[in-house]
Amino acid sequence: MIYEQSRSGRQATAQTNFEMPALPDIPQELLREQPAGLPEVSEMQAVRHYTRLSQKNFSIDTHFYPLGSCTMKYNPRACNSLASLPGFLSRHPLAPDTHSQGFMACMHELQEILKHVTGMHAVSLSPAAGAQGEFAGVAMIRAYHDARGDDARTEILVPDAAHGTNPASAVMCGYKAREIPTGQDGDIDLEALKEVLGPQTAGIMLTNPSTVGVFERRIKEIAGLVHDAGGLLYYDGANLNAILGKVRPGDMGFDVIHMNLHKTFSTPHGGGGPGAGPVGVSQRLEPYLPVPMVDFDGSDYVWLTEKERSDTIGRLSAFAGNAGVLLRAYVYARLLGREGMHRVAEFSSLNANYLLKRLMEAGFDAAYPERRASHEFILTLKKQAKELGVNTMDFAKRMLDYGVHAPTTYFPLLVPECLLVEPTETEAKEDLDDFVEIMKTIKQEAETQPELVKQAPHTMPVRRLDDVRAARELDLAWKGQE
Amino acid sequence: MIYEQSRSGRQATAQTNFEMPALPDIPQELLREQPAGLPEVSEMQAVRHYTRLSQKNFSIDTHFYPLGSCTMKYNPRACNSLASLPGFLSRHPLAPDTHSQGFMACMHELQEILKHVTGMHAVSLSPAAGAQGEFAGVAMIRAYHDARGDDARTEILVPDAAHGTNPASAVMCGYKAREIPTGQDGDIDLEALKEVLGPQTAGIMLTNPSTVGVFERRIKEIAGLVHDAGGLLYYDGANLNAILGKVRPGDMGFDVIHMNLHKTFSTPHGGGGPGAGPVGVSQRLEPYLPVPMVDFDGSDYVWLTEKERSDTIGRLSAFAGNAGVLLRAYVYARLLGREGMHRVAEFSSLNANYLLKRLMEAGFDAAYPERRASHEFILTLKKQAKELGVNTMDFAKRMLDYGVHAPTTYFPLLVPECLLVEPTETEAKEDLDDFVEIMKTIKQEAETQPELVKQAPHTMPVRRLDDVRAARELDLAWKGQE
Amino acid sequence: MPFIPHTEEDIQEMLTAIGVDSIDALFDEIPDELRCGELDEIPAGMPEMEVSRLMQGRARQDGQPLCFLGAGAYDHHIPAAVWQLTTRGEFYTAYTPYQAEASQGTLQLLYEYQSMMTALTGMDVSNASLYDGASALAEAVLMAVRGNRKSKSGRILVPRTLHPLYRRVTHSIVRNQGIELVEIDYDSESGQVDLSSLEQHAGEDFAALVIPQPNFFGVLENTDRLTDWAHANGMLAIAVVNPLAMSILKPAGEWGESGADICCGEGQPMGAPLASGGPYFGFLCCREKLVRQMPGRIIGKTVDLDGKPGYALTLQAREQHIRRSKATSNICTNQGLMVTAATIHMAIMGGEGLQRVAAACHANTKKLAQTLCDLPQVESPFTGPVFHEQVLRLPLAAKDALRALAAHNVLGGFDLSDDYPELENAILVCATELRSDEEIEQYRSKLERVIAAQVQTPCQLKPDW
Amino acid sequence: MPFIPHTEEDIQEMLTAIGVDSIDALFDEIPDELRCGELDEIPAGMPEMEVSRLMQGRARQDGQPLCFLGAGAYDHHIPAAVWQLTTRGEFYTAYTPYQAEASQGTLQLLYEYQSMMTALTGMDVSNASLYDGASALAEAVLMAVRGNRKSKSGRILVPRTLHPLYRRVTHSIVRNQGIELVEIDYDSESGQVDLSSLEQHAGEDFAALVIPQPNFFGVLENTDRLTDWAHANGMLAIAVVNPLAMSILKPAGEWGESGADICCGEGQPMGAPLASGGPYFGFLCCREKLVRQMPGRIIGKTVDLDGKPGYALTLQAREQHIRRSKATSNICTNQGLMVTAATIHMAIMGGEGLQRVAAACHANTKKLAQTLCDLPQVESPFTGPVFHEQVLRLPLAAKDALRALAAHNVLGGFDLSDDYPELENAILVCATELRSDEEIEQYRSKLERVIAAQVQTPCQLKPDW
Ligand SMILES: Cc1ncc(COP(=O)(O)O)c(C=O)c1O
Ligand SMILES: Cc1ncc(COP(=O)(O)O)c(C=O)c1O
Repeated sequence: MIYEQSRSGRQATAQTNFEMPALPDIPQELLREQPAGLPEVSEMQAVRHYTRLSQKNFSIDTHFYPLGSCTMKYNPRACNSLASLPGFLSRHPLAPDTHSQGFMACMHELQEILKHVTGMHAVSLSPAAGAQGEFAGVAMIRAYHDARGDDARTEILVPDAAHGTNPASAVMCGYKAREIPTGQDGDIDLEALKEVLGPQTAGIMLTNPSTVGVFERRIKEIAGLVHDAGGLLYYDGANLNAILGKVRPGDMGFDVIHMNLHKTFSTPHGGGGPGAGPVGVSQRLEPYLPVPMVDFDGSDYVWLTEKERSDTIGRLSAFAGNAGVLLRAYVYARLLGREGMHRVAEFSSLNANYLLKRLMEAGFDAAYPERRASHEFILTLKKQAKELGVNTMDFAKRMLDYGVHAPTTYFPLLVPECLLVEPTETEAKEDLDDFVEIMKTIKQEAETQPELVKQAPHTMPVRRLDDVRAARELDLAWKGQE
Repeated sequence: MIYEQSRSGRQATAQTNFEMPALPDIPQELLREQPAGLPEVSEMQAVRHYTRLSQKNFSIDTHFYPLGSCTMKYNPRACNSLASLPGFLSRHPLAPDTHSQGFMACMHELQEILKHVTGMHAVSLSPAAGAQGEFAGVAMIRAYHDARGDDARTEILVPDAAHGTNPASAVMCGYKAREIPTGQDGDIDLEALKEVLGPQTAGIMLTNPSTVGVFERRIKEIAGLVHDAGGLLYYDGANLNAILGKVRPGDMGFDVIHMNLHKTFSTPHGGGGPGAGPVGVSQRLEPYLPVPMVDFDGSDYVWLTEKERSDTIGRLSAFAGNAGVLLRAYVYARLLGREGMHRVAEFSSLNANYLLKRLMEAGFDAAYPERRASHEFILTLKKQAKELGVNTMDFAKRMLDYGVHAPTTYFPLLVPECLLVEPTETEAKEDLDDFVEIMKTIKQEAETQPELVKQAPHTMPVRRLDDVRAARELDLAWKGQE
Repeated sequence: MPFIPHTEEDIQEMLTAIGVDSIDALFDEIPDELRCGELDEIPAGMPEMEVSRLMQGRARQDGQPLCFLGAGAYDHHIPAAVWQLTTRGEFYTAYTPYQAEASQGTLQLLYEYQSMMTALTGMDVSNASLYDGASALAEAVLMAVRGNRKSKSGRILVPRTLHPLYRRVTHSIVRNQGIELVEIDYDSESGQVDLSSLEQHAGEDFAALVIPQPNFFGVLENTDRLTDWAHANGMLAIAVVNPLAMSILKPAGEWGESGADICCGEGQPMGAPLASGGPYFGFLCCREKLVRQMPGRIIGKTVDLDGKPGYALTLQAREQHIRRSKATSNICTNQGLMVTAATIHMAIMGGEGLQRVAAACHANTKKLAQTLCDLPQVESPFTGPVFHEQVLRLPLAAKDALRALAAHNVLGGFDLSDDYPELENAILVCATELRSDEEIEQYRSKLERVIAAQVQTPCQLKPDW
Repeated sequence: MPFIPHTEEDIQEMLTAIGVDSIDALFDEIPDELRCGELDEIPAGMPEMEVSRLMQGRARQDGQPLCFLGAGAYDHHIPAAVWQLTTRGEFYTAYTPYQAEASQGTLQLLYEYQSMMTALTGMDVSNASLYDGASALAEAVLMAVRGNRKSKSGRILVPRTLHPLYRRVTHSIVRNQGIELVEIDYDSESGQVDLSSLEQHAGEDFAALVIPQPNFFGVLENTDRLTDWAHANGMLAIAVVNPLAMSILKPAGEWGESGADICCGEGQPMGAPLASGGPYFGFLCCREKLVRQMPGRIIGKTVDLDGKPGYALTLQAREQHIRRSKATSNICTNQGLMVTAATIHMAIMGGEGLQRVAAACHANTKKLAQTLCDLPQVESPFTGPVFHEQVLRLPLAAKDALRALAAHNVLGGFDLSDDYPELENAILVCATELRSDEEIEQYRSKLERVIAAQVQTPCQLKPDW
């Protein structure tokens, strides 16, 4: 803890080696009495502390990280350095257009690239992450219905396998979220869908390939059904990596899509963010896109704001969203180009299908053994849990000991004891082969020394943590030396 | 090993995603047949490999590193970022003066600062490290004698405690290095010195405080004796940290000095370099300074080269030395300013004397118990080695297990079983106290479980390495999978 | 193939293992008519060297004008150490810390962040970030509506002294849930919330009162009084604060008799570069009793099997991945890396260091305002004390003045005339600790010229320079 | 107190523990008359924010002219990953790896570097770096004098096609040991070593012949023939090569019948930015039989107590810290961090990647030379094949032309007239892979104007622009 190194009066004075001006004109009752209780450390102590702390993390730069639905692929270092050029870092968000053409050119071109690669009619870059993109998308669906006076639509449909943000975003927009079941084969249960569709249906939120890792084959039929019922189709783009340059959501019939640039466009996840969740729309939703957007008027790039776009659902952050993330995505898109984008889907699918095949050969059960994997797939360790008493969480924790970040566990909820595995296209075959060996080893350990696995991890900075205590005896901030 | 991840045909193609032009005009017999056998890896593999490799190092940013004579103090991060501004990184070394005034201003001011802080008459920045500074210094001594036709001087005197570079540099300049003994109290044996001084004496190389960690009290007397014999005095500035802003080598009577900017001016050591070893001289050696140097002609900064300075000992590197290191030192000097420089000596001495005192209380033997420590001090573990069979190397290796880099061991050679400890001014008292506790613990372990210490380290990426085998069965380059 | 490590041999072996002939066969479940073509509209890939050239040109193109513009994004010095550490791969390329044991670096850092934010704001708990300051306010509003059990109206009192963009964002986000923002005017003399407009709503049903400190005019509100008024009228008090200002001002947790209930704001001044407006981060703190209403990640300290301290995501039952449609918010990915930078920034600066910076900003802004007010017909319309921004009224249209200054490479401030037409030719200026005396003088002399040009030859107003 | 963590309380406790009253008392062994004063000539300290402003201004001041200048330092693309990794604290702030077990990161990396350099040069062994290319040649010369037991003369044959600065540096370093560099002329047609001048020394006692590839004129030498000639005459062959050129050219280890004996050069093209000339690094490789004559650090692979592979400094008996006055050199600190960058650079580029870059440099330089030679009276005096530099002769004084180009923000090349007056108005130009067609055209059009101005109004030659 940095606070444990704090000593009263210590300071990193290379930063503040100047006189403290007085504040004579601020009334005393508005001032604080004591400096805030921040740590008092030297610059070196801070550097040493956070350097060492960082070493306690798994990350793409240090470990294979096949976290399903998260697309943890290599984050090119050029994206970081080019988005961090002094000219970009020092640009004030409210700088006039005369001092913004370079930045705006990047944004406009990114809008165009995203439009083409998704097959949508228009794109706004402003949502700060996937969930905010979802919010924007559903809000646009609502604005569309409202504009037509079609205001009895109260429900958004979401598959039971959907990511939690989907129903939560629907609710943020004032809708009820209604679940529809997934069929045995991983596709949506079409009969169930037909039953719930009706005049109360505002739309449906789908991921395709779905979060169970397979391509929804009857997507055109679904689109027809929903549209016929007067609803719109929302595409959760978290899994775009699986189809980039191969199939376009616009061509599948979707009306609105968000993209997780921190997944498909490989901007870093930063230990929790920031991301970027641009939204693309079909023609009929275009008026409602969130502002600001960038337009090109033939000679200059110009901002489109509430003024120019009166039907917009509005503004979702004070300025233009996570600009630095968007710049990173833009650099990535230019590095890859169209050929590179095709290859993303190809090689992420190759890696996933290869890994699935090898794991099945090694005796693991696929949740959907008859299906092609997309860029990810689900294993179910039901058998192991039942026969050996070693569950998915145990497997996951043991993987850490072998230097691999665990895949996503217990999501989607409908598959018991599941592991959602997404190797991504940037991992080499050797790493996949190593992963198979590790899974085999853990399986063997589970058979012969189950306690070893159930007590895992053993080599991390901490052993398994007491989550119950964390929630029950809340300790959310340093309160001083105990 | 990066080579173990290599696969034929693999490439980090974001770098080389362009056509390979033909080379029709280069005769076949001058071309190579195969691409060089470098590793063939993806960019991510390289990033992951070198990130993980780095984590196997101790460093200032991660560990207390009290390596005596090396001044391992905090390397301010601002020095790195400001020396790496695009304008500095892209400047060609042969750019004309019209495109160099910003850089040259920094160099000129650094020359001035170094002049004032050492009390010398003039400074040249070009030597690339301490040893090259020594070479330059001794070469200037030689040039001085030669210019006066005083060419029978064949010897450079060096104390037996001197750093190895001192005698080696003397030899590089065509001199014989003659050792003079250190007295019981750590000062030079003055009688012995008198005996060896004579018409063959070209000069003497001293460090003050000396490498045994104490201030040579009779320096003025020594200077008088050497000068009277017609010799010159060389100051090895490796220990300048101890006296920065307190005493100046110029005032002590030295004719020439080199400074290790990678020590006293806190430029990083980079796992072995680069450093910078500027030289300062008294008036009589001024004509011989190595080129290039920067001068200010009243309106512009200009380079001084062989042309302007015909008596120079010449050029030591193709361009102007380690410019980027010099920029870092310049930034450091401006951050500290004169007050900051005074404090360097004060607090490095405070830390050293405190640590020495506490270790003596803990039962360790100082090599020079009657003397003040300078910024470093020597312990001798003679007693422990004899009584417990646990030697200095064992202590050093065991320290690694406790997360502290070992002090310098077995240097200087004249003190048996010695540890040369230099805490530097940037370490907090707590870290010194921790160090004392660690030393106590190891002492106790040595008494009760000596094997534990003799087998140390136990927690590093490797256990103790077989140095004999390394030298006997030379394996100096990857020869392919065994 | 940029970033794809597969050799021809690998590909063949993998296809054989899968049992297909070609990579294309892996897409055989996708109906043919859906397959897209070559995407010719997307440019061809470029090597890093060429993209670098392109981006360097773009970055240079925008110049680096002298910045006296604040309005929610501030030009502060960031210690060099901050981003050199933040971009270390282990922070930069990690995911959200779902596997706690393999993410103690991020988790401990976030716990430290929470500790620092509660220290700075005087609140009990902090979450681990939201998207930005404006959306954090929207979440605070939703939280207040859920948390104020006494209020049924879904109405919130929002002063016009709050940043206009924050008002718009909050409206965009909360309106679909039927929440209404009711505006209160400001006192045209002091530039603070107009207490009489406020008093008109006494006794009405509002879930919360929003209290900005400093307000959008840079003016300091009488936060004690506003907080107590809110509480007396059954409302929660939502503080929207500048975290740097908090280093010298009374923390929100100590406002009035019992302190604000929720405190949120824009984290940018803590280590985030201006960077075109993002990524920044929103912070959100509250009283312990409201913690279960909080949106976003929260990190708790706990122990491992050996009783050793460790850190983990906690209270996840508030979040969408557990509670789905009943979650406190839809937020998932937040702004972790910005929080990493902020934590390191705050650790290096310390409480007193931040005070020095805050005081320097204050002094510079005072100096700037005084210097400019020495020009003819430039005046400061408000009397309330300010932090580091100040409203000035000019003798020409704000738009024209700012455009002319920009042509001189000076960002002269924020044009208030769209949002506050009643203030006439008013701009909001800011001089952070980075602005030197010479730069302030540069602004003065350029503004002087702009004013002179305006007075003499009004036709030249449309700048053709 | 910048970078000093001591609190007042710490200081008092420490002084008490030591048993002195004041910090000043710690200097009581230093004679009073030696104590210096306040050092008023040194400027006062400045906060990081102000030093940043100062340095940003200085860096901007020098512009970023368009670079067609090589002459030993080349403007190459460096993958962004290289320096982001190299400046990680664990590499950047470590010392020389004296404690092997706590330095396996640096040690393994250096071993990898040695492996890559031997692969690139075709030599048996490599050290872990010297200061720069020029001083590496000086060390190679000293090594050859020690290593060539048959030669007693201490004389070295050095062609005039070798970089003039390298000749000067080598002279400065070796002359004090009585070593003599004897120059051989070049063939005025081909721009290569003049074989007849060489032949004049056949049978004489020289320790070594220095063979540059490419040579300073950018021209490729007939390295097979030169190497064989050296060996036939009892000399060692010292190759001085550009490591990027080595990626496409026959490696020094394969020159002639038995290969060069020592191969050295400037490592800058492998990941080091131009940066005003340093830090770069010198590399030095040799035949196994000469390894004990090598200066500098060498890393060896070995095993630990468990038989696990590990890396350590080896053959330290060559070095000053062990052998003192009998060491192979005085070098101690080398250029480790630059080697770190180079290793990562080479790993990312790969052998084929480097070939592409080298070939692109070659093609660009050919294009540049052809484009410029289309201008009236611009011609290329040498016929020998070049790598990525070429000599051009201009119709005006090289100095004037280059000064005029610089005023147009173009670094037009290296002025050869001081070192090779016989070449008259000659310059050495270079176009690396970074130079685009537009930039080449920019050079052409500016040179065209410079030439035209010269021809029409010779009085304008001294540029007042
Ligand atoms: C399927 C799916 N949808 C939506 C999201 C939400 O995206 P974000 O975390 O960027 O808000 C995610 C990622 O977490 C996801 O995996
Ligand atoms: C006392 C002393 N002199 C000289 C040197 C040589 O300096 P460098 O390593 O920079 O060549 C050193 C450092 O290694 C040293 O400690």
